[in-house]
Amino acid sequence: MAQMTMIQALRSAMDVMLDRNPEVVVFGEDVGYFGGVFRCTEGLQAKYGKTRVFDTPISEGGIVGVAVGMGAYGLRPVAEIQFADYFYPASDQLVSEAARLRHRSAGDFTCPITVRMPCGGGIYGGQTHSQSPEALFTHVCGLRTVLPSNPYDAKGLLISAIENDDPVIFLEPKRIYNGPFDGHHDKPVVPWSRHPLGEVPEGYFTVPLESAKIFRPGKDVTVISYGTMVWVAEAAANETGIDAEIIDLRSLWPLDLDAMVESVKKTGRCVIVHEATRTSGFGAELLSLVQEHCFYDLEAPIVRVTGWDTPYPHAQEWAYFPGPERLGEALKRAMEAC
Amino acid sequence: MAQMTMIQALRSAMDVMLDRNPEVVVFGEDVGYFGGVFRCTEGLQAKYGKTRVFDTPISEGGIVGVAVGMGAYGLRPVAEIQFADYFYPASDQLVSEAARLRHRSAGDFTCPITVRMPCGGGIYGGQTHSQSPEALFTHVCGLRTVLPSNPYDAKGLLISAIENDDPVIFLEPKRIYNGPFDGHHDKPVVPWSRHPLGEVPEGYFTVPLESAKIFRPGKDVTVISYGTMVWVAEAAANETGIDAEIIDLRSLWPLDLDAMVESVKKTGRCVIVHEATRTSGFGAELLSLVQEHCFYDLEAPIVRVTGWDTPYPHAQEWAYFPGPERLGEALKRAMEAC
Amino acid sequence: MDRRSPLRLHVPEPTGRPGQHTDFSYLHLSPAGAVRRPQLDTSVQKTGDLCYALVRVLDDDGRAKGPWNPKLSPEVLTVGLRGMIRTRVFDARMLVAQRQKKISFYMQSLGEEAIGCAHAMALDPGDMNFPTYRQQSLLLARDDAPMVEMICQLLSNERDPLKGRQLPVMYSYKKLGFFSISGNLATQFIQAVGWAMASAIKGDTRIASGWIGDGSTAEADFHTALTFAHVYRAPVILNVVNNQWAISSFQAIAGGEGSTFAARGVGCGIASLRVDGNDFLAVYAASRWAAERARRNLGPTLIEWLTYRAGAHSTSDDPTKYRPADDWERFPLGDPIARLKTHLIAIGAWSEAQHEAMQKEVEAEVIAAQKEAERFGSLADGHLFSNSTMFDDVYEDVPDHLRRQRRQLGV
Amino acid sequence: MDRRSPLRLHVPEPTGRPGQHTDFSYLHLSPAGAVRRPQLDTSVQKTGDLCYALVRVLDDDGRAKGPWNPKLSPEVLTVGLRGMIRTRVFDARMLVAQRQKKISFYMQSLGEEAIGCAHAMALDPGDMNFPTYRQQSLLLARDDAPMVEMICQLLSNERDPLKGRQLPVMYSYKKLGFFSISGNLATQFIQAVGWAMASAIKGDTRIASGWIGDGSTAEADFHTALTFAHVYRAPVILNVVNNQWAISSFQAIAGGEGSTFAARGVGCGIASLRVDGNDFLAVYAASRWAAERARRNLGPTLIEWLTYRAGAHSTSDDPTKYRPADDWERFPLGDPIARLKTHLIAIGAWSEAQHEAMQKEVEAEVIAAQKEAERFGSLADGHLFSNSTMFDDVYEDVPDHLRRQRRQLGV
Ligand SMILES: Cc1ncc(C[n+]2csc(CCOP(=O)(O)OP(=O)(O)O)c2C)c(N)n1
Ligand SMILES: Cc1ncc(C[n+]2csc(CCOP(=O)(O)OP(=O)(O)O)c2C)c(N)n1
Ligand SMILES: [Mg+2]
Ligand SMILES: [Mg+2]
Repeated sequence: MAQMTMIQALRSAMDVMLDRNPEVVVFGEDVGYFGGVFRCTEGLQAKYGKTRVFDTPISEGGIVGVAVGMGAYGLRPVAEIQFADYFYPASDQLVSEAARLRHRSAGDFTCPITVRMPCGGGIYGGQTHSQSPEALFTHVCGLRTVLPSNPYDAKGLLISAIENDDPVIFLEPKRIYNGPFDGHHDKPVVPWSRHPLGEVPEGYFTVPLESAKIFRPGKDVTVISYGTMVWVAEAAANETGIDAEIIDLRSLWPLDLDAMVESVKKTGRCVIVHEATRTSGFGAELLSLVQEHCFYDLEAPIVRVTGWDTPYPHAQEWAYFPGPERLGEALKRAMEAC
Repeated sequence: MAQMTMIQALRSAMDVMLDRNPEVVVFGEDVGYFGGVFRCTEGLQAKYGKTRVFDTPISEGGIVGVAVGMGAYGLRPVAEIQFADYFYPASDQLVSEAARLRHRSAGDFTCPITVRMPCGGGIYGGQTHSQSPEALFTHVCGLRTVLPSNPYDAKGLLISAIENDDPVIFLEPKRIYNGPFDGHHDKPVVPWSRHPLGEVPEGYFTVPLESAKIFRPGKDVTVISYGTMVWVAEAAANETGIDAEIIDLRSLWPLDLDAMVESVKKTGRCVIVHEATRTSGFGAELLSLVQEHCFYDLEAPIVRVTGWDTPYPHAQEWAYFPGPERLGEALKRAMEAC
Repeated sequence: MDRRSPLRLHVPEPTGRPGQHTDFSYLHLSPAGAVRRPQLDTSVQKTGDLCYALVRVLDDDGRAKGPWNPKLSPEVLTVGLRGMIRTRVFDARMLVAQRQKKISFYMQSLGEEAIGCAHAMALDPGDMNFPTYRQQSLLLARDDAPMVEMICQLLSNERDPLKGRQLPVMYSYKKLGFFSISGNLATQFIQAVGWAMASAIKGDTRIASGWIGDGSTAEADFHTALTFAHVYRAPVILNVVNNQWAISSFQAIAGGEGSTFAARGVGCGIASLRVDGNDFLAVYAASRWAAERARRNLGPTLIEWLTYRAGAHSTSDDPTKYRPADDWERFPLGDPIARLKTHLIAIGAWSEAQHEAMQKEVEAEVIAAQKEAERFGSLADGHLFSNSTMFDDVYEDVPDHLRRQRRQLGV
Repeated sequence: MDRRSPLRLHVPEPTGRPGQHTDFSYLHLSPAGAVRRPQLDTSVQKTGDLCYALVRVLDDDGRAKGPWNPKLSPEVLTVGLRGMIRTRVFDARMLVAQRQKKISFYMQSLGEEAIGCAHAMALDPGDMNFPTYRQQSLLLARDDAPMVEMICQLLSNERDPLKGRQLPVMYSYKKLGFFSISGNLATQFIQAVGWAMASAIKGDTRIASGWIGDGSTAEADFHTALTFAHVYRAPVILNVVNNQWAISSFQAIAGGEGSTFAARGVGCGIASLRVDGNDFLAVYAASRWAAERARRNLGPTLIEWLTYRAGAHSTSDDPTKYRPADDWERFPLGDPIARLKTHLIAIGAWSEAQHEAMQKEVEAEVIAAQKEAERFGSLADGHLFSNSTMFDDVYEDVPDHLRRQRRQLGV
């Protein structure tokens, strides 16, 4: 078993798939010669050649558009959008095309594409390098949305995504590319090289889609989250002493409803956490599902902890980021209510 | 007071504003000479000239992009997207630009634009002429989203939208352009000319944004909805005999939270209805708000009635559309539970 | 003129509106046979003149002229003629069916039949078209045109290969090289480039052909397609069907004023032609030239096909509201079927009688197909695919949440 | 070549990579003074040659030549020189401040100073630029350059006019004709067209000037800007700064191979120039020509400015990873400051001593401004705008839900 950062794990997943499957191609802005602004594809062009790993024009719409055409041909494109904040020019191709192609053609054509994009804040990126647009994807039927929280899952999920015959949006929380981040921005971060979830097999393995993981078992309250926020939730649980059961969704949609429902039925309390803006965020869907499936088990109102409904600020980053303090207060609120 | 269809009411709003305010301009695909595929702008070019009401190239991104530039100059553009299903090429300009301009420039530039788009199904339009993408807009901070259910509100709200200094997404449920539709697609529709809400003043008046309307008072259960669905909800209430209080939100975001909360606190039950696909639909946010603000008043789980998580079908339209039967069952479910 | 005089917004207008005659001199035509045919490996900048000229083969008397004459045998030409007639007859009957409310919506291609027919004949099996809603001729030109199935799609009935999901005319025929049509304009244009790139990545020999209307060139995907096709020298033909109108807006509103759509291609570094789209021989020759370039790794070709949308935009449209009713009769490039017929007669390979017989034969063929298709019902009479199929194909398998929803619908 | 031989994907490469010398012959330069200057009302198709040539005024010896010589007085030229030096000194000091972690991020414009400086001088008060993040010279060329405020923005401190909301360099100065910079590429290009259309609608006399990089021309908004500008003959200048590189990708990946970005304009029906962007006189003359065209209702002009991004893309970038380190020294268009200085000396209007004095003076000016700005703190030392301001300006007023959230944050 090797020790990998999330970047190395993602690169390894693409490496494995480029090697195993001649239909896999990898492309995006700065992805080829240079290896990506986050270096996730470093070395892959040298290894697999310019026609399998290459740079594209700066056109997210074009990147996803050619991916759809390549998918219809029979390739398995893995496209990178440099930052999730820049996916908007591709939204027509994602929503009207990638997500609908199989259905509208009654299976005549399919779209087995994977679109990777770094998301989330915590790097002083300001409003155009910090967004978490997952809710927009989860509203689009036909898309799968995946978001890992650690190197092991990142590799296993990315391989599953590439092998999946549906279009998959693969969001990568860039704040934890190099190590888990618990929200204490004033403390040093433990690198993945010293973390058990940085242990990643070098070869092929998968983590199945639609399967959540009990990130931390507990009995007091269920915390439903994903990505960077599971680490923040863990810190909040430890710091408040509240025995929270933290669910790492991993696949946002379609999701593992049973894991959520089972846990809430057990704890009777639920806190939902994400970094994205609150209104119509994915937390609203999660809250709705819990309400619909666990109404009679709930001992307290479900609480959402989220980013504010403002653009992600540059300077006031930590006032925006839902850190362990805000989360800890929410846990206490969920425990006090009855 | 004149009797107007929703189309006439919308046209009248633009007419009034073109007349009152020299900064108002109206444009979009087929909007100028022809007057729009739904004829909402018929006659306006002849009246106000080609530089105030004009046709544009088929480029939704360009339409919203020039609107943002015009807004920055000081005009009040009213742009039409021919069908809401076609807004995706404009999403970067709407999300990254229109919604953020005031905030990112700290008020140096503003974006007082109104973007009209017909939405919703019920006209056998298939998957690309039937969509209700309101949830996507409500997730974007900085945008206002408005959706009227009748000619009177349509005119009053559109005037408010044009006068508002924020970017407003103005969704028009095309199924009720010519008359209210209660979901009984096999029965003839009453035209607006024979309906009290088709009575619309000819001149200037406004319906304020962020104000919901009690569409039908009741005491058994609160139905929260908007657009076509308030008519379906009314039919369901009448047909089941359940005394539902129907709230017509009118402004989706920012919204009139008090109206919702007050009603649910009174009835203790809540059904949320929209035509859009279910997952991460705006209903999820509404449900979350009610849960957060009325948890201890709820006597039964909040129920969502929505379109399915599939593309809007052409032939199986009425199996997709959440009609009075499906809604009636939901009302019963909400009443039975305890 | 004072440099401080007030600015003005220019809003282009067509040269004809209802009650007037359109002045077609804006088209800038070249005489038949007059435009040169460059080498396949021509430098792109050298096609600069071609994008303002007009490649034509057939003259007004039906004679084939000049370097673009593809010299097709009368047999091949007759096949092409049949394809065009089949397209026209099919359209006419489906329009009637729509008026009879058997089908919910229709879009005809009247006047544009040569483009798809000759292009389909110039491609090879395995090549893939990425069409718009007005290229039914790509299918109907074929001997194996799946006419019954196509009509089932139009009827949205229980044999609709698209299971009632799509509006009429939004066909999908992978095996016939016809990509699934999207209701969202222009999206297929960049997908065609992606498909062609994939073919090149795999060292395949198949090429792609993308289609777009004049109006839709304003969309982003037109630009991304040109950019990606140029950068990667993708083996793709980029077809712009300039039928002068979008819905109610004239091609000048899409940017055609004082320029051409072929010029867009040259501007992006792509060899480009402007071709008489109502001239079967010119369409065949130009399509072949572009296909050969693609197959020899010489890169993409953009072709602007000059034609006229003779009918309404769709059955929801009334063109008399925004343009002269007699435009098509006065359109200088004429009727593609009449022109090929005149040519065949001029070379002694065809007669009025044969033409009439073919017309009758095709009419019988279409009527028979329609009859067969109508056996399986229609949207109007409720013989549809079952409601439960709505939940299929959203994903490869039906996920839990869709199973739950299907159950809730009770199907 | 067999037409059935396998297809290949072409992936363009730069002519130099680390360890090599870039072969700059791909640039296709014209000698100074050699390119004609058309009438302002030239027909667009007639600028076809200009979009492959290169407008230059200054020759290698610093002499001004040919029809594009704007014949500016030495006084005006000295103002331009000062603007360029101010931009360069400002950049250099801010880069140091970034390395000292006083500011979080920076983007320099080294090598590109002539473009914004000369362009700003060619515009009139009231005109509006829609810049990218690399046009600080548009501001710094001005006598009234708001340098202290700009540095406060960079420091994200409590006097940052953007209240800490934006990354450094994303200035907004309506009163100085400088539109709010977006982090999303290309969006401003179509907005510039919209602003210009608005000015024309109102019968105003002010024009707009839009800015975009070579790499970003691949984005949709480049195309929509060209289309709308052409259709409505908008009074706008469309500037493409071709500095040869996006981040790590060469201009050929954006479609520059075998073509030019100026050619895109002609293809869309827009009069277009390709101009030496490191030649202050050429930049001034071409900007003036385009501005005059716009003001006289003659429509938009696209200008491709040929230059070289001499520094890193941003402080997050390391260009030695993907291109030769000595490219800028070898770049055939040289250094814009050195070239204007040589010219001024050649015409006897300047001396080494004067130059050195100006350099020192400007350095003192920037140091003083920085000192003043640093009094108000920085992101690093936490002297920020208060957290509560985060909730302002999302809407005109603060709606209920944001009041609730602000309360929840406890501010
Ligand atoms: C993205 C998008 N915007 C608008 C429409 C509505 N629409 C359908 S066809 C059409 C006109 C297209 O004109 P053109 O491209 O010239 O094609 P033609 O119909 O002439 O073949 C329009 C505006 C659409 N389908 N998709
Ligand atoms: C929509 C979008 N996609 C990608 C990026 C990331 N990005 C920022 S700058 C840049 C390169 C732009 O190159 P160019 O347009 O040539 O401008 P230059 O930096 O050379 O001035 C990229 C890819 C972005 N900011 N926005
Ligand atoms: Mg057309
Ligand atoms: Mg560049």
